[in-house]
Amino acid sequence: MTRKTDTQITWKTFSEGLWANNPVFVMLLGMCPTLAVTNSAINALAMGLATTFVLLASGLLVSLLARYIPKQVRIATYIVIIATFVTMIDYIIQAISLDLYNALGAFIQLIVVNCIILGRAEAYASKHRPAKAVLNALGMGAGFTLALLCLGLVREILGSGSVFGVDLFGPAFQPWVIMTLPPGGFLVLGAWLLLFDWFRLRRQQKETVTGGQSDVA
Amino acid sequence: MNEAQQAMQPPRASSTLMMIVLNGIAMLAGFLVVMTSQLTAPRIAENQRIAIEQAVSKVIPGATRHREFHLGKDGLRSEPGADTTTIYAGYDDQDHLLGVAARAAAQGYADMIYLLYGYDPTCQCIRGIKVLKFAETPGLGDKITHDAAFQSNFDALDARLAPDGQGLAHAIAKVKHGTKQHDWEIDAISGATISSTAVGKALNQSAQALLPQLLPHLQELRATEKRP
Amino acid sequence: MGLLQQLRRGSFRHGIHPPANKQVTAAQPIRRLAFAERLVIPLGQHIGRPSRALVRKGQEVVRGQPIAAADGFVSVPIHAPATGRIHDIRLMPTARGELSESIVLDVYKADTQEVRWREPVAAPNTLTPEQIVQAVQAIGMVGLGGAAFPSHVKLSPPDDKPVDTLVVNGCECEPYLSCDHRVMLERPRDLIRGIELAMRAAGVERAIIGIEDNKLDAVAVLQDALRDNPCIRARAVETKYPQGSEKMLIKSLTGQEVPAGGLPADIGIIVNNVGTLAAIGRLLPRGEGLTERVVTVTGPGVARPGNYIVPLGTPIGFVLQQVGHQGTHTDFVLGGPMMGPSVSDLRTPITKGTSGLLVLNDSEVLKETRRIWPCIKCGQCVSACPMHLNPAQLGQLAVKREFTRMADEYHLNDCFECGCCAYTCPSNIPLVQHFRVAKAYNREHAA
Amino acid sequence: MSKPTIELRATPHIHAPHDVVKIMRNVVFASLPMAAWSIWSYGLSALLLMLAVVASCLLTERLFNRHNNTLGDWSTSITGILLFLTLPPGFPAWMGMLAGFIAIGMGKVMFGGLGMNVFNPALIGRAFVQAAFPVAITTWIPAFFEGRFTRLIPSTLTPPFTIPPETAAWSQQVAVDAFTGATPLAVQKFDHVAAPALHLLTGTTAGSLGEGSALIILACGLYLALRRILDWRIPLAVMAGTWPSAELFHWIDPGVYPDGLFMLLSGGLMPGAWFMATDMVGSPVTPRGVVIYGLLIGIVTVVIRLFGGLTEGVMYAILLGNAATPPDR
Amino acid sequence: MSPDSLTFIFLNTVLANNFVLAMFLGLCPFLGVSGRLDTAIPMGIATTFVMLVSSVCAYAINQVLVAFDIEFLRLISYIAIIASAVQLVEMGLKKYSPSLFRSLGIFLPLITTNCAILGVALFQTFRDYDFSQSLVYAFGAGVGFTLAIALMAGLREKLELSQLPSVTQGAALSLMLGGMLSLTFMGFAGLGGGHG
Ligand SMILES: Cc1cc2nc3c(=O)[nH]c(=O)nc-3n(C[C@H](O)[C@H](O)[C@H](O)COP(=O)(O)O)c2cc1C
Ligand SMILES: Cc1cc2nc3c(=O)[nH]c(=O)nc-3n(C[C@H](O)[C@H](O)[C@H](O)COP(=O)(O)O)c2cc1C
Ligand SMILES: Cc1cc2nc3c(=O)[nH]c(=O)nc-3n(C[C@H](O)[C@H](O)[C@H](O)COP(=O)(O)O)c2cc1C
Ligand SMILES: Cc1cc2nc3c(=O)[nH]c(=O)nc-3n(C[C@H](O)[C@H](O)[C@H](O)CO)c2cc1C
Ligand code: SF4
Ligand code: SF4
Ligand code: SF4
Ligand code: SF4
Ligand code: FES
Repeated sequence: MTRKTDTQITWKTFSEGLWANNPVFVMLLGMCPTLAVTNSAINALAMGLATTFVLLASGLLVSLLARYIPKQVRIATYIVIIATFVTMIDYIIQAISLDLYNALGAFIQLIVVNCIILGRAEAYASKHRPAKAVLNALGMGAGFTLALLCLGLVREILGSGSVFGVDLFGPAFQPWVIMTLPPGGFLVLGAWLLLFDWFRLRRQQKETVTGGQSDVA
Repeated sequence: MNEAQQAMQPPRASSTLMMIVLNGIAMLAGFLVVMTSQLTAPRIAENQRIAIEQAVSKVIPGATRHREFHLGKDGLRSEPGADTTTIYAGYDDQDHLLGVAARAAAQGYADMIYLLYGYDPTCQCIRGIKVLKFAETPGLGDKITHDAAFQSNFDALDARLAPDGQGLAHAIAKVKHGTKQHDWEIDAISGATISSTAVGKALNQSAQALLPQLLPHLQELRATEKRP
Repeated sequence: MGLLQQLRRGSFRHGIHPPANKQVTAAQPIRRLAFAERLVIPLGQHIGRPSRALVRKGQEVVRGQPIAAADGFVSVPIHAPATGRIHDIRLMPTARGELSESIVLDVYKADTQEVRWREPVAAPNTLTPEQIVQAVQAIGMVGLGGAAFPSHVKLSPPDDKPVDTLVVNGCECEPYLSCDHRVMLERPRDLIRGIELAMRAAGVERAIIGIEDNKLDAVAVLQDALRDNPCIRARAVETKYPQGSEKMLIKSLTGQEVPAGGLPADIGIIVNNVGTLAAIGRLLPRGEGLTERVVTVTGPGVARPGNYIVPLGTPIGFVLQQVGHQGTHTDFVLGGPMMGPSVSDLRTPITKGTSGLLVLNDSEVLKETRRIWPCIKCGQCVSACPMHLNPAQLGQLAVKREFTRMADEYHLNDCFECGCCAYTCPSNIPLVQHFRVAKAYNREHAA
Repeated sequence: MSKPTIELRATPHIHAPHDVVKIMRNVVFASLPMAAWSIWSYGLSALLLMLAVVASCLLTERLFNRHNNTLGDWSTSITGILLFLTLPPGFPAWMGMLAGFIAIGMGKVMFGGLGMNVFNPALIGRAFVQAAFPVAITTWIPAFFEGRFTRLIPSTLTPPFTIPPETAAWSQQVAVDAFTGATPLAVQKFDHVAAPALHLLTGTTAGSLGEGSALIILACGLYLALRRILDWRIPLAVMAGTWPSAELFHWIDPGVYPDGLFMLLSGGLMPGAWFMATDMVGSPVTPRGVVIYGLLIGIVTVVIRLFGGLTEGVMYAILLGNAATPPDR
Repeated sequence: MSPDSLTFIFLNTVLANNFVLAMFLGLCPFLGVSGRLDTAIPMGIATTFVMLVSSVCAYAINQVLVAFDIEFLRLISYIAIIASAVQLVEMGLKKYSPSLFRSLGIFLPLITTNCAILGVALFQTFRDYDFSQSLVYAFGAGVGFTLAIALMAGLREKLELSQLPSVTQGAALSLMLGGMLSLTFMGFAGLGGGHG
């Protein structure tokens, strides 16, 4: 395991996870919590923050300890570390609000298996200095939270007519119940991805000025 | 993922350093977890208590405090046992027993519906329900939590025991919307018949089983009245 | 295609019912067409090795004289279709699409054009099977049904595959064509003689003539002629394309199935077209070579449609001139509309395998210029395919150029390009074309 | 003789007379009697809803498919009409238009348009609004209400994005005697009273716009089957899956479970079997596959109707059938 | 049907509360390994198998945790035990049934850490299922997962031959398909529930 020598901390260290390698929109990781708990913005935010906390704490610890952890038990150790922080945040959320805890359900505990966290610990934190690891984890967490919010906001606005529980349109509004149901999760994320793909294609088409090739065969 | 596989294999290089590190991490993990659980335990217990108190005061109108009991075949206990049911006795400021709250559950439209209901021994009726946990459809099934007309079913839902004391005189049952005639019937929410049925079913099942067991011990609950 | 019907008449499953369009030509007797000034005789008219030219540029030949010799067993000689002078031996366009080595013959206008060259033969009923096979090759016989496979090869089955049945293919299932029909009506004696010769050659006891039930008059004529011949039977089968395909016909007549990728000989059957056998019956006893054939010239674009005896090598341009044709958008088809190739060059000659010349003009051609839609998975092609393939899936795979998957998983090679699928496809997908491309690609990449 | 253009063509040189456009046009024609019956039963509101849904489908197709003209193939109109027929009368027009948008946009164009979709577009549209607006889609209006040709059902013209007004009281007020707003399936499921077959055949019961008269549906379906436009095996297999399984449960407990005939004639089974399960794009191509597909739809329908939370299961059964249609063979 | 009965638990987990389509568990393999039917189905079977193994392990370990009143170690011990159990199973398979290992083995390490597996363990604990209920629950979850992933793979294989618009060629399509499947499975909501 070669420790990266460049210690330069750049904006990219942080922003990578925010956009270019957004864990949800680009890497399609951690799909389960992404879809399961985003039926309201507050749940999305809570889940995002909880995950960020675990990312951050485990990233820091892994980065600190990486050089002492034998190769053979690396992953097992990471899992134990992650599980520890997840258990902590699980209790913390219970202490903050039972309602929130009930809304997020088992998905807090399922952060343990969220591929983002193990992936980051393994691919980044173990190879970088603590400061960098923390910053990168922060970026990833922010990117994850941002993506969850994107979903949570759409689903809450359409599904309940509110944002963070604040009623937007008054009592006449007809909520789109589907948005709070499972299919809504799939469809909203699918729609976001479609939108991004569409923008990307448009940009590409503008860049390479080819004959107006039609999308639909 | 391949490394996961590798990592699980018995360590080849068994160095003392490795043992130290592993033990260290395990200890650190244990420490962190125990610490958190210790630190948060009081808050969590308080949260739970508040939640229960709120629920109890909703289903037993007027109750300001409650005590938890565990009802088993051999009577009331203060510690839960293998076959006990948890009940909450609700008291007013003067420590008069106002009613007893218990949990009930039945399969609803999407998943189980969990309820707390309050039984008033004076009128021998159910005085209120609170839905604790459910996954019914917003706009339809979730009306059981807030639909005023539906909730009014439980202002005084007849739960008298049959003369032999072995069950309810009249089974609690939901009827089609707008056809309620008796005090022991629940007027279903139109468009959410299934959720309404589930509520009825849960209450009936729980009351049929619990009340015959509970009533002989009412005195004991009252006996605690004078105690602070 | 009720089950009852199938039991009564014998048939196969799937297939299609295109309009037959045979009435006009089937009702008229066979006529003779004049000789063109110049005939083009490709050396490769049959399946197998092309013949070897025996003549030189400038040489005079008489009608019936061999002008090319068989090159090996799976090959046949070619006889001069007319008396005249060899103009040249060069590459000429043919129905197969590519240019191929052909003998170009200038016809003597003034000649009576009688057959002037015959091989002396013994009385047919004294010939041994080997001698018949030899004679069949010597007269240059190939399958006239379309495939142009040398007939003597079929008649000499290998020892390890004994045959017991001769199936005579009188279905003529392609729309528009009626040459076999007329041959059966007008030359039943020749046909029966040919069948008997073929049976002796191949050593089979039994022959069945299968005729689609839209030609019951032919069935009647043959049954009448066969009254005292218990070994040969004429039977009607359902009118349905591609009843004439040998596998389908065998299924309809005998109920047997030719194994996938196998030949009829694998189940003891040989199949010959009625035209082929009638020609054998007529030519072999006289020792005459195959110099002409009956061709159905028809289609909406033809002024005087009918069945014509056409000297081999006659350019289609000449035929069309004789019968008259009209139309501003024309599709010239050699053979029937389901399987015959389009030709664009009017110099293309009629060859041994040409059973028809079909002229489709504006009304038909423009109708075919239809929009191609995506496959709507209607399954029409699946219920049409006589080989029980899944053309829809094959077609979609072809678009994605998954050619090897087509062959490996979807039996592409069982497809014999009958065109039923493309005929029925409501989306007008050129399925057969896709399959040809795929097969060609696979052949190329097989090595 | 002027020199003709010689066309070189691939075999076969002739083609069957049908094509996609003709097939689709015929389906449109065959579905019009059902639409007409629904308009006869529910009046102006039905007409308006139909126009809104079809227009929304066509506009969506146009919006996403600007490059090649795909409106001419009628298939979009079929989607629109069939979608309309699955909606309840009095369904707000804006919700209908949303359903049309989803049906074409998500159910069809997203997959590449005609022939490429894997699910039945109309049913995707329906399933979406069913999950989005469960109240509106289970609000029934009695058929043949008074003055249906002069006034609209109050919920039809609900302003976009708002909750439609309650129609229960209004329904009672205008209902002709003997016509109630509860669907036969709901009445059966919750009260165990099966509507007589005659009422179901002639369509004097409440329900979705297209499930009125089983007789008309049957006639339209038969017309298409006889013209070989739809695969007759599919509706037969669907019914062959429905009837025996329903009879089985009826035999087990006649008091709770209805008989097979009721199952066949009630709800959306008839239009589903004849018009929606038969959409070839989502159904298998081989005869054997088609039979399995049909049986699956029939059985799943019965299971959902008898044991599920919903009164009707045809739509979900067909979508499941679409999903289970294997990729080949 | 009683909500505690084994039949109900099974049907409910397979259809109405399908692990993937209604509970959002196991989405990574659902989206990632559903390209072809002939990998999706072994993946499903392997997952079912691992679910059963982890259900048994979780049930056992939970008894211990409750007995010693150390529930705060639940998550850590579950994940460790499941991972090692799967590892053991994998090694056992390799040794005693190499053919089975070849068809399922490659999936096992992938499965170890996914939410569906841990989900089975956690949910059966939350729901206080007894041993047989837990087993049926795990089996139902596995069958439901297999069903969902097989349907998805079938659809995606079919779409491979379509001419998809370029916008919908990526993961978006998989999600949309998942949404539509999920919509379809909504038809099973309330299955066996208290109607009538
Ligand atoms: C998306 C959707 C969600 C539903 N959710 C519920 C529900 O939460 N509770 C319920 O009882 N019925 C629910 N239903 C079932 C129907 O509303 C059902 O027809 C109704 O319960 C029948 O009752 P009724 O006879 O009172 O109209 C739902 C239906 C749909 C389509
Ligand atoms: C699709 C298809 C249709 C055919 N139809 C006929 C037919 O109607 N009549 C016929 O004699 N041969 C037909 N054939 C050719 C036969 O399969 C077989 O090759 C021929 O009868 C052999 O006789 P021959 O060698 O004497 O020509 C058809 C072949 C195919 C592939
Ligand atoms: C539980 C599980 C987790 C996975 N996680 C990842 C992942 O983190 N990153 C990834 O690229 N693929 C992931 N995959 C997808 C497969 O590994 C996929 O087959 C592989 O990425 C294909 O890569 P290749 O086409 O480059 O061989 C996962 C699959 C499963 C079943
Ligand atoms: C017999 C038949 C039934 C059809 N049923 C439907 C249907 O239920 N829903 C639909 O959207 N389109 C239907 N269509 C139209 C068409 O197939 C549909 O728009 C395609 O699915 C779009 O690719 C049908 C077409 C035919 C020929
Ligand atoms: S394409 Fe037709 S004529 Fe040619 S070999 Fe095949 S079956 Fe015979
Ligand atoms: S030309 Fe070929 S396909 Fe046509 S009738 Fe003759 S043998 Fe049959
Ligand atoms: S052309 Fe090939 S695939 Fe098409 S119907 Fe004929 S045999 Fe079948
Ligand atoms: S007939 Fe054409 S449209 Fe129909 S399934 Fe076959 S290829 Fe597809
Ligand atoms: S987040 Fe659920 S399987 Fe990956």
